[in-house]
Amino acid sequence: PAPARAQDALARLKEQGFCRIAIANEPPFTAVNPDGKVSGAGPDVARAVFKKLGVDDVVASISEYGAMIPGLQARRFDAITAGLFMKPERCRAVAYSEPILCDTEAFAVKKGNPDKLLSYEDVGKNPKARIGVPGGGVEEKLSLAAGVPRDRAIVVPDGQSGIKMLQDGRIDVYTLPVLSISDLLKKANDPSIEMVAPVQGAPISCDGAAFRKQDASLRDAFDKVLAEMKQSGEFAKIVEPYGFSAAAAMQTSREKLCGGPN
Amino acid sequence: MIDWTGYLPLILQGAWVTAQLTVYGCALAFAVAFAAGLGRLSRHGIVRALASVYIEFFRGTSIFVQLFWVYFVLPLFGLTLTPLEAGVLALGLNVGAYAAEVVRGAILTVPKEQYEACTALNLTRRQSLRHIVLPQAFVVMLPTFGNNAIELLKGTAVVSLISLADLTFQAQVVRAQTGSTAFPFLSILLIYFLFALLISLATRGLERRLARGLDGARA
Amino acid sequence: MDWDWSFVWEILPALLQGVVITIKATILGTALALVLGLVFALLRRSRRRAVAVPVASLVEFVRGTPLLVQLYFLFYVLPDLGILLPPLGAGVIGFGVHYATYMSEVYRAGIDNVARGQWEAAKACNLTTAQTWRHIILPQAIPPMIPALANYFVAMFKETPLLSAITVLELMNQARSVANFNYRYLEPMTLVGAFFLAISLVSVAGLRMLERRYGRLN
Amino acid sequence: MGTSAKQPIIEVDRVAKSFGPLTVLNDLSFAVAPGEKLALIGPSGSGKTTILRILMTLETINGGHIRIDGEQLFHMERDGRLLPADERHLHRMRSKIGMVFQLFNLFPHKCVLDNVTLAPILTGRVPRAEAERRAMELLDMVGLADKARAMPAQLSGGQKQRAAIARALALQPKIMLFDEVTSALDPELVEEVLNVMRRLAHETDMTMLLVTHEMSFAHDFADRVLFFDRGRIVEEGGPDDIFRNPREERTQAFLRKIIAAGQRI
Amino acid sequence: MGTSAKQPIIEVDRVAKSFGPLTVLNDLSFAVAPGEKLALIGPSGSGKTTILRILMTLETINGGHIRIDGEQLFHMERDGRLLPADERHLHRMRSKIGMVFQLFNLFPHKCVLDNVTLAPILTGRVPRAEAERRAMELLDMVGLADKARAMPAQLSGGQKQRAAIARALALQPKIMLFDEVTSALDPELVEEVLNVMRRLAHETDMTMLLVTHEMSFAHDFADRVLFFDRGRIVEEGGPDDIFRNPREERTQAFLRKIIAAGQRI
Ligand SMILES: Nc1ncnc2c1ncn2[C@@H]1O[C@H](COP(=O)(O)OP(=O)(O)OP(=O)(O)O)[C@@H](O)[C@H]1O
Ligand SMILES: Nc1ncnc2c1ncn2[C@@H]1O[C@H](COP(=O)(O)OP(=O)(O)OP(=O)(O)O)[C@@H](O)[C@H]1O
Ligand SMILES: [Mg+2]
Ligand SMILES: [Mg+2]
Repeated sequence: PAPARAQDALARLKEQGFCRIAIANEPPFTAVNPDGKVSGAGPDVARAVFKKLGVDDVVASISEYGAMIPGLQARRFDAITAGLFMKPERCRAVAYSEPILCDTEAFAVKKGNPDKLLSYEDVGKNPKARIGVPGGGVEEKLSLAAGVPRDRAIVVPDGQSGIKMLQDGRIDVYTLPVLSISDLLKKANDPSIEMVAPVQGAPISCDGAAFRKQDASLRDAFDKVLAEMKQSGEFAKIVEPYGFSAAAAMQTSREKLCGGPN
Repeated sequence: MIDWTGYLPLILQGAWVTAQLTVYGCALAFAVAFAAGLGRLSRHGIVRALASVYIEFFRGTSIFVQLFWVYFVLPLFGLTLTPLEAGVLALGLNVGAYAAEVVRGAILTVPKEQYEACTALNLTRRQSLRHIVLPQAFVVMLPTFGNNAIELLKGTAVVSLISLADLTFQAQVVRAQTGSTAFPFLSILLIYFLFALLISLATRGLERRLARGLDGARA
Repeated sequence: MDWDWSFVWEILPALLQGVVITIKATILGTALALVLGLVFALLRRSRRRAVAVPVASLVEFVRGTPLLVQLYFLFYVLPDLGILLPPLGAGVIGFGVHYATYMSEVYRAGIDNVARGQWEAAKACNLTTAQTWRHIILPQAIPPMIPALANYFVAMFKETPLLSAITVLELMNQARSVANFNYRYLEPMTLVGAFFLAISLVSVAGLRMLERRYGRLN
Repeated sequence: MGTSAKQPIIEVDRVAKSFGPLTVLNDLSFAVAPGEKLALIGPSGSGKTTILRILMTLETINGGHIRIDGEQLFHMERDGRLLPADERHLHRMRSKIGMVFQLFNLFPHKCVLDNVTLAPILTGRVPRAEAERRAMELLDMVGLADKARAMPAQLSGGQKQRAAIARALALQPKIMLFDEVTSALDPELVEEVLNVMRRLAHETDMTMLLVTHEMSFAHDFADRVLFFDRGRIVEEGGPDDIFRNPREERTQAFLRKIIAAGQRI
Repeated sequence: MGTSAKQPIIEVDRVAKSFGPLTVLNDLSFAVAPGEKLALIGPSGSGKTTILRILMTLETINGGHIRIDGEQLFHMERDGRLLPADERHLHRMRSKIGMVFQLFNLFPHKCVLDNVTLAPILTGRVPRAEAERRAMELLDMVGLADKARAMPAQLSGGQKQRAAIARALALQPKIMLFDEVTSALDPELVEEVLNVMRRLAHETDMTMLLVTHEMSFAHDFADRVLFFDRGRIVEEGGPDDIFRNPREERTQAFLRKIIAAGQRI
């Protein structure tokens, strides 16, 4: 039986005992362990917050960035905790929590950066440079906005594919947040590729947990617990082992990143 | 490089999900195929029309459109299915439409003379269908049903796109975690092929059993 | 969300580019499948088991595994073996080989459909094997195959969205890109759906016509 | 209407039948007395099969009336008005008639015994044991008792046709229709089927209608012969009249051709 | 080896043929003189069709030898050794033999004239105009001159079979094989085909082998009759001997059955 509309979203989650979250499988933001268990900084924070809210567990669906917001609206998940960076347009589509994971952009390039690609503009200006971007991710927008034409901004389904395509010479540069690129390069363990970080002119972006607009009350409850955890240092204990800076997240706010109240 | 054997259980979990999708999907497809296939041969215009619309729609649009529709659009009408349910529904209805044509075609291969013999023996329509037509048509359907089931099995890979943790999906996960590309893809290709082999062996075995009486030379 | 016509006009050029790629992939894939399918069918008929058996196994393997995974394989694994295909090239080869296995069955059925008596009559007329194929078997075998072959052409069309998985900017991928970029899914996805529906309605009519004209393989 | 002893069991009354533009039966009338053995002969395409198929309700008619046992076949009398027959009426009428086909039309997925018992069990609601007992009697009569468990594909043509005859008899119809029951058989196998038919003709009082191209058999079998041409009865009479002294030019020409082709009459 | 007037045109020498476990021909030997008209009769399954198909190289043999016109059919003599025949050898041997099938096997996508001219044009390298002139003569002979442009599907069975005969004759083979050429025809259409065959038999000096179940026709047609049973020749002789005074029990039984089934001999 479908829960009554008027019913509070949090009460509903408590009743079902878990919260359905969308993740991207992009370590260290989100990850799936060999045993199938979901981890990564985003889900770990969400799990801790929800536990304090009385929701015992999170159940994750892996999804492409572009499919997360439609999936949330289609009630496929209750929240997105995937490193989906806050952007004014996104803030109009979903209700974000306060910032959680902050990072800036990096490039993975061939050893020695033969094309001397340091910024998105460099890619746009070089007529032969092809850049791999996550479909629907911030990096795709940054590239297009910097003048990279559509047919040189190649949508790559996942990080592993991006590195593989770089190794195979299908693309000349692959861009993701710094921590993601460094994680990928560590796994690839390939001396022929290296990282350029941060990308010149790229903004520092932060994600938050994203909820449906109708579930603003759930978002508010989430924010309250998150603030307490930031205060107590518990937050830092979760994110810093993954390489994220807790201070960066605490220095900025949703209002700043969304360019207005959300 | 990380040792990928640790991820074998993940692949096997995916194989289990793929097996479930295939079995449930086939069950749904089978049921729908008989309903629609017989419906298309019905004496009642309305039943015929309904069956035709179903068949043409699901054969006409691709499995992607149907899957995305079931997964993203149905919830807007208040029906939220789990990814497994959505996958079974889309695959079952899609393959069912193709199999319905197999049912219809097989029934039409039963010669007119068999119906006439039924009339001459004063059997009712229902009795003729049940005792004479369907048993003969089923033997004709079986090999194609086997192919339909394999098509359905292959269709399950597309379900990975709606984030159901099937074989293909788990291969991607393993790839993301380990950086190995060849191992996960080769191993799932083999697993899919084993499943396909299993399906065709099963249909062939069943076929042989059913055809035994029909073929004098072998009996 | 409300339907926004100005947004439709804005994204139409991008979608049309996708349509061009989709059509190109389908036509190239079909051409490859038509040729390879005939090759498979003839090799499978070969009296030499050393030829027939491996070809038959290859065909069974390709038919038993998903096209999506085959595309991944061509795109991501082959480069390790030193074969780097461009995305569209990998797609065309994947589609061509996959559908060739279906089309080889059509060829086989079409050829078997010609009554055995025709081979015998040709022998009694003392025609050579080549003359028998050219004047007796193929002229009778090909017309009934046309609808079934056309059917696979249409099926391939409907499956082109798979190419997005290997970064080909076909229609579906284009639509997803513009949708992601603008956070508007309604218009692009509806247009894609309408396009595929239109294609399939036209093709159903076309297939009916072909079937009326050439009959159907049994 | 009841049945009386003198009433014909079959009355065909100005029946017309066409397939699209092709008129196959044209104002056809004849009657058959109970127990009579009737042979229908005539050139290919003259409508012999068609009239048998009509009597078995495998075809409908375009005009005229047919009465079986005094009752309308394709019509129902309700409140003094004639309505088209519904499925229930046809079902009841068919129980009086059995038919044996040129190509046997056995059910290939059932053994001989099941072929024979199927209809009695389903239609006549005879218990299986009883149905099988009666079926074995019939199979014995047609000389197939040892083939009861064989599948049709394992039988020769002549055996198949004898099984088909047993199957039709199992429903105990008043009227039996035979359409060229030997013409699909190898010449060597014809005799075993004709022997069964001769016994049937002489030992039972069933009404029988027989279409055949075997003139000598028609001669031995029939009480009366109808010669068909282009959907009409051109000539009728006792077998000796028709075969030895045909009156009509068309009948004479037909018999000449048949003899030229090597048949003995 | 050359041919001499007295040498048989066909020599079948201890030929064996089996299909899997089933032995169909068993040590079969016979010879045919040039110009001879031979009828092969016998019960169903006795191997009559099989030996014709072997002569036409539609089947291979498992043992024995066949010589046509003095030359080995399935073997080639090279440097005194016998090798299996290759396709070229078979091609050359086939040019001496024509066959007419029970089911006609006309090429359905070609008109009657093209059916007849196809082989001469392709095989005999006869110019089209010349091939068509000769084809028209043949069609005239079988009474089909007016159907030259008709497609096979538009013809009756008898017309189809006459067209098939014309097609086989167009290659001017020395030997013609006929396999039950009338048994797929309606009785009324049999005569037109038999008439053509009678003319062929009497007016040409081709060697002819005929398999038939029409005993009276075999009697009229043949110089000599072979009676087959279970892959062997049980009895042979002139038609009067075989049909009027069969010596063997098996032949007598076969003919009794045929007569009982209504055939005149
Ligand atoms: N279902 C049908 N549709 C169209 N025409 C038909 C159909 N059934 C029979 N006919 C035609 O009706 C005519 C009479 O056919 P019918 O089978 O009754 O002849 P018949 O006397 O039994 O001939 P035969 O001796 O060849 O069996 C033929 O011209 C036949 O082609
Ligand atoms: N291709 C084949 N495969 C297996 N068995 C065959 C094949 N062709 C013929 N036979 C068998 O060989 C035997 C002889 O057949 P054949 O056709 O020569 O007989 P026939 O004398 O022509 O009989 P009929 O008078 O019925 O035509 C039969 O038992 C038949 O079933
Ligand atoms: Mg008839
Ligand atoms: Mg034969």
